[in-house]
Amino acid sequence: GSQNESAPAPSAGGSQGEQKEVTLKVGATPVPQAEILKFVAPKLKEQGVILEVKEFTDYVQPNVQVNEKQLDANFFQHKPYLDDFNKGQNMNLVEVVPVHIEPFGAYSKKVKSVDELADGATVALPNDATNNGRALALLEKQGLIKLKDGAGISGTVKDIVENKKNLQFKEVEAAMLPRVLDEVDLALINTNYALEAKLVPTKDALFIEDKDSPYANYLVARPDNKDSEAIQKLAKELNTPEVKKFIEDTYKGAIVPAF
Amino acid sequence: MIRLQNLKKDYIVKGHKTPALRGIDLSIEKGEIFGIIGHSGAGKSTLIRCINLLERPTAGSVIVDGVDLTKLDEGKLQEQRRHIGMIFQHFNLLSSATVGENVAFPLKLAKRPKAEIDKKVKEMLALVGLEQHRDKYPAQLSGGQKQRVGIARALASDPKVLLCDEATSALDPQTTNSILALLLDINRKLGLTIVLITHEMHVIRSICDRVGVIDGGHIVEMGNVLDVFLKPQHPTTQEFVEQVADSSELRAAVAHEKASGERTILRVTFLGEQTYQPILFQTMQETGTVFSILQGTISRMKDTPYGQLVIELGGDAQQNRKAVDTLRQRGLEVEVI
Amino acid sequence: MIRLQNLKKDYIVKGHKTPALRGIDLSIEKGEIFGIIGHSGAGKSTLIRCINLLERPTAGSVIVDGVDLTKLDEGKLQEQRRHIGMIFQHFNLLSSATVGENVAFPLKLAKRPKAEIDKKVKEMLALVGLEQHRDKYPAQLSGGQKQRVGIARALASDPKVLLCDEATSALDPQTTNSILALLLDINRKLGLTIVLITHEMHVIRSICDRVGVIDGGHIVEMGNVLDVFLKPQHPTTQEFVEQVADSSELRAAVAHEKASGERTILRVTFLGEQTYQPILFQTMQETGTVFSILQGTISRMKDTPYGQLVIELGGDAQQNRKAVDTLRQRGLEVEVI
Amino acid sequence: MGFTLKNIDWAEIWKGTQDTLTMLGFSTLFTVVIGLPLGILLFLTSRGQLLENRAFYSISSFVVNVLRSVPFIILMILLIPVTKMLVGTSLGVKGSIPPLVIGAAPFFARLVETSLREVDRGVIEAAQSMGASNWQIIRSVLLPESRSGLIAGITITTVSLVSYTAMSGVIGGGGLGDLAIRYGYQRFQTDVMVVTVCILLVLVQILQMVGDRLVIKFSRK
Amino acid sequence: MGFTLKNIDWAEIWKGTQDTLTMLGFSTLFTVVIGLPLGILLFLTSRGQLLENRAFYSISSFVVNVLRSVPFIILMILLIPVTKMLVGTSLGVKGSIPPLVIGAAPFFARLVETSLREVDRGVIEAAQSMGASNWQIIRSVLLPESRSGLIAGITITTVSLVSYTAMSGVIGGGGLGDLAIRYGYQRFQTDVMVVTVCILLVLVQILQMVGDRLVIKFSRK
Ligand SMILES: Nc1ncnc2c1ncn2[C@@H]1O[C@H](COP(=O)(O)OP(=O)(O)OP(=O)(O)O)[C@@H](O)[C@H]1O
Ligand SMILES: Nc1ncnc2c1ncn2[C@@H]1O[C@H](COP(=O)(O)OP(=O)(O)OP(=O)(O)O)[C@@H](O)[C@H]1O
Ligand SMILES: [Mg+2]
Ligand SMILES: [Mg+2]
Repeated sequence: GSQNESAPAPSAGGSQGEQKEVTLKVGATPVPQAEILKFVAPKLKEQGVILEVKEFTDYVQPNVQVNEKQLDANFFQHKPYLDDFNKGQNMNLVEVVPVHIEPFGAYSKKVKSVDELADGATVALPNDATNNGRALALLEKQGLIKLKDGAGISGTVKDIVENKKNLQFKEVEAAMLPRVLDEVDLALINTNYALEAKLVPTKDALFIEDKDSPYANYLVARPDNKDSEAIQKLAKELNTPEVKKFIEDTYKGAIVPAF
Repeated sequence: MIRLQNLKKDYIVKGHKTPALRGIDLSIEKGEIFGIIGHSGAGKSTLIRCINLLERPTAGSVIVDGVDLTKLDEGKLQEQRRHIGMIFQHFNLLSSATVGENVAFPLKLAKRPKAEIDKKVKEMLALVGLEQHRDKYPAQLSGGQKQRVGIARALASDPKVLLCDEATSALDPQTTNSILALLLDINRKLGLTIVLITHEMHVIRSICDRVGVIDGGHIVEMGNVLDVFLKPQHPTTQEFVEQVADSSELRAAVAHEKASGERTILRVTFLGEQTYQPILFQTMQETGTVFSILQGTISRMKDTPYGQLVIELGGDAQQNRKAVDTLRQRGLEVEVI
Repeated sequence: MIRLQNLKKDYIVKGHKTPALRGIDLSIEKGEIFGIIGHSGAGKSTLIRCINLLERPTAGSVIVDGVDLTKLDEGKLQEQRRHIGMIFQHFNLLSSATVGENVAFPLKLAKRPKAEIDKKVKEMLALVGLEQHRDKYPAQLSGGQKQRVGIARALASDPKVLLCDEATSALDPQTTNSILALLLDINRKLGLTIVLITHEMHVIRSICDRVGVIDGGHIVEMGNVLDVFLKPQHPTTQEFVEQVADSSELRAAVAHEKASGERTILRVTFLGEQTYQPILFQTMQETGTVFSILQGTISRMKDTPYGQLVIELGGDAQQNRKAVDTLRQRGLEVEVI
Repeated sequence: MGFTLKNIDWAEIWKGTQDTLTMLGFSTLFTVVIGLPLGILLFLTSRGQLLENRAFYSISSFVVNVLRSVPFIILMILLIPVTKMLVGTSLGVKGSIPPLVIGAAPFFARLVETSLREVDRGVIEAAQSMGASNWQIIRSVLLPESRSGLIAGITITTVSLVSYTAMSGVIGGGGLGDLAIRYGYQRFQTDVMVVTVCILLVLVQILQMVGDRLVIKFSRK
Repeated sequence: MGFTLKNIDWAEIWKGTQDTLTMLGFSTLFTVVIGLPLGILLFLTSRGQLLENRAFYSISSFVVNVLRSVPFIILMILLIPVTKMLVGTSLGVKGSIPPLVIGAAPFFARLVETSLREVDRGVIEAAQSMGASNWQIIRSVLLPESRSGLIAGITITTVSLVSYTAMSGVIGGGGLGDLAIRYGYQRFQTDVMVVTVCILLVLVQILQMVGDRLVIKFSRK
């Protein structure tokens, strides 16, 4: 968090009311990011910041558009993804504040524990770049597979160097995972989707990322506007106790605040 | 074989009922060749299309071979239609099939064995003189060739009834005659019943037994070809028949002779044996009358010789009267114009 | 007006060149009505379609009104075509346009003012007798009505040259005659040049000045209608002409008379003024010969009366010979069969 | 578990409907405006036709194929610069129209080509014989004669566009399809899915009915 | 920055190509198998046709419209039970074929309907006058006479399927389009995008060329 730094913007007095309203365009994935943003929107409005939430179901466009100034900020990614993206695209988007963590979990309707996984069991993974590597990393952590050194966040099935149980991987769209849970032996599901599908991460997951996961979701902006008054107001509002309570109440532990 | 009872057909044009047939009663015997004539738009095609129910009549019944087609269900109607061949005014060939395949089409529909189909197709194509065009597609044929394919197709399935809608209108006289000879032949050998629309009087003359005249959706005259041709009653029929006798020419011929003063012009009609006898000459000779022929034809109607001459008599009034009387006594029909 | 030089057209059928025209040389004067006859598939349509280059000839040149069309670029060709009307064997009407719109079509293409178009359309529809069908679509017309729309459309744009491909083949005799009269009228008043394909001899007879006979892609005979009709040289022409004279009938008539023993049969041809004179009668009377007419026609060819009678003489050998001689002396053409 | 409409935000549904209609209206309009001439050109330059031109046909056919074979989402991304140039933004309803048009126009062009091929050659020849210019043949023969086929083609294209608009969610296009995906698919709110799909269905039914009526009305065969 | 092929895993590309071809082959096959009869029924039961049947037409037209208006991704979800029943899984290449077919068949059916409407009534009447059964009319008249239009329709549908297969990535369908989206688009491996799109393009060009050839070959007008 960097809530106390203030931008040297001339018009940015402490006073409210008379000043001109600013509109912030923020790209976000629907759950929980957009919902969190919508939760803080009324308070920002009081401070003269109109929050315009653009929902995306895609993980590339929000970054591209922030970079091209079509958006002012976005809120959908964790730092490893951002770093990777910046590197790959020669961009230098910057994280502003972390908001929450969506712990990634493994679910099954066929087995009760990892040990029961049979040889050649099918495992469903999300197929998007953000989550694919993360799911594999979680599997590696459980000792189910071994990945090439340095595979990191952008690891793919191709980077698997050891697969003792001879797991068969099915890569599908993230939101599809709960829907095909019946058909596979194990599915690694983003918490937001698990929630939507009425799975209870804390109870149903065979294993789940722990709280110190590096995958906290950040509000992301450009270097030239990260310190602007409006962005800072947003950043500040995202890390209030009210938000913490909102997250805890709404998502019942499946999503945890990262501040 | 075919009986139409109070047949009516209305078309809907822009929401208005426009009648095309206004109550047709017609009965055609087995083995008969029935001709239909009438002006363009009189309702001929509509009538013939009602016979195999391609056009559902608005009212009335269509009885073919003892069966009322309007009362049949789909399947039975199809069964009946297999025995009714049709030659269309606009050919209606399958554009995606070759000439050979078009002719084979009704046979394939009737599920005849392949060998039989091949044989029949060959035979039919030979009859209409298209052996060499067997593998062409309709788009590569001339108008007359298309029409001949349509004829071959209609005959291929050995129908009991043949409906011809202007079947020879795109053909040159020789081809027409050979097709007519073919039809007559089949009619005689196999008792094929033929209903034939045409506007060519000589087609009617050559092969029809009876003829019906349609005008404005009514049959205005019907009878043996000879009777209708020689004693047309209805104005439309008279027009048609006169056209053959070329009344306009007559008028010109008459006008031409005007100069020569006092004149008697007769239309003399011969029929059957008389036609070839020197009755006219002898009569004139006996009565001492000079005559010249202004216009006319000596020809035959199907099997009957007939003749119609317009002659001008050159004698004095009395001679002329005598000549007319003598001609009449000798059984000729004479009309003084 | 139209000059075709060594015109050739090959079609490609299944990869093989099949010639349809094999070198046509033809020259048609301005204001002339030129008829084309020939068997089905002879190449008539192909020839006429080459005149306005709807069919690009494989070789040869097409000169219309002094301009070699084969050498023109797209735009110039379009310009020229506006002066060449065409009536198609298969009508080729716009199915999406009403009768009125079809007739207006060439005028719209020529960008004539709306009022003029309306007037012209009304006039043309009246001429072909379709006033009442102005708002129907082609699919709602009878065959003959469609053809009349095609005629009205071709004439609407006041062309200098009119190409007719079987323009009256779907029409009844009265309608045909009125159309022919119309064509003749325009031809006389405005000097319209007409090229006319037909298989109806009486069309040729009624309005053509000259006629060409096509057979197998060649012009095998060409000349004044009278000459060609009365003295056909090529077998195909003879067939056509005989067909008019109905040789089959003649054969029947001759066979019929066989019984009567010794006989002389003549074909006598009259032409012009002679036709209406009582030459035949007088000669027979003078020579004391009895005669009967077996078959024949007295009629007119465009403006010239003509006649051809097949007669049987009933005198003795000497009388008959005398009669033949006398007829010949009096200028008739006599052929002993 | 009864089916309730608890998740439905009618204001949002209404907004989505408006967005869908806007996208549909404009993209159909421009698809026809671009696809029709393209289809005519494809037809005219193809083998045996009026303006036969092997080279031109190959090139335009290639371009059409490029646009048709690229997955729509990729097309949308690739077109971002073009889109920005054309409508000023690559986002939202506005930004989704150019990719929709560019995706659908080539498709419609193929339908046009197919329809025109059904026009009777004889009628074209008749117009040629009257000295019609190519432009006149297009306007007064090809288009009217294939009218019912063209209308059927427009109907087919518009209905396809309805399901395409759903994909515009990727660039925040919005609309009903996007709502269905975002709520129905991603948030498992079955009620939103059902409602949006029903509205889409009604829309499509109306389009189809109007299309069918016009086809029959203009059918002269 | 030169363009290199450093990210290309040719084995994967080859696998993607095979997957695409498999999906395309089967889905085209079944699309035709289902869409053709459906299109014929739509045509026959529509107004003024052989089997005119207002009720049947309305219902089948409605079903076709339902399937066409639902966004493809939602269709895929809704169809999961059906897909599992049909092919045993709703995942991968196999699982993507049913939704592809069910998405494309109604579309193809509309194209078929449009093509059949162009068949000359006179020829149908000729067959009727010879006592052809409806089935015979379909097989021996409607299909052969509209052959070139149908082939054009199959070409259009197949090419559309190519871009649809890309969407099957959602259920792990794989194939080139999915590679293009996952690697080319999401992971910014431009080389993968270029290569996959090029292969798609070649594929589409071949399809189109074969289609065009057949259309001309079977065109008898
Ligand atoms: N497009 C074509 N492709 C191949 N052959 C053709 C084509 N058009 C015509 N033919 C052939 O060329 C010959 C001449 O045809 P054309 O249409 O000129 O005949 P026509 O004299 O007009 O006959 P009809 O009196 O029957 O109309 C015919 O044998 C015909 O089969
Ligand atoms: N489908 C239709 N819809 C409306 N009117 C029609 C239809 N078919 C024919 N008619 C009209 O019905 C009348 C009779 O047409 P029909 O085709 O029976 O004439 P026809 O005697 O065969 O003439 P032709 O000798 O010119 O072929 C015509 O006036 C025609 O315009
Ligand atoms: Mg008729
Ligand atoms: Mg011809």
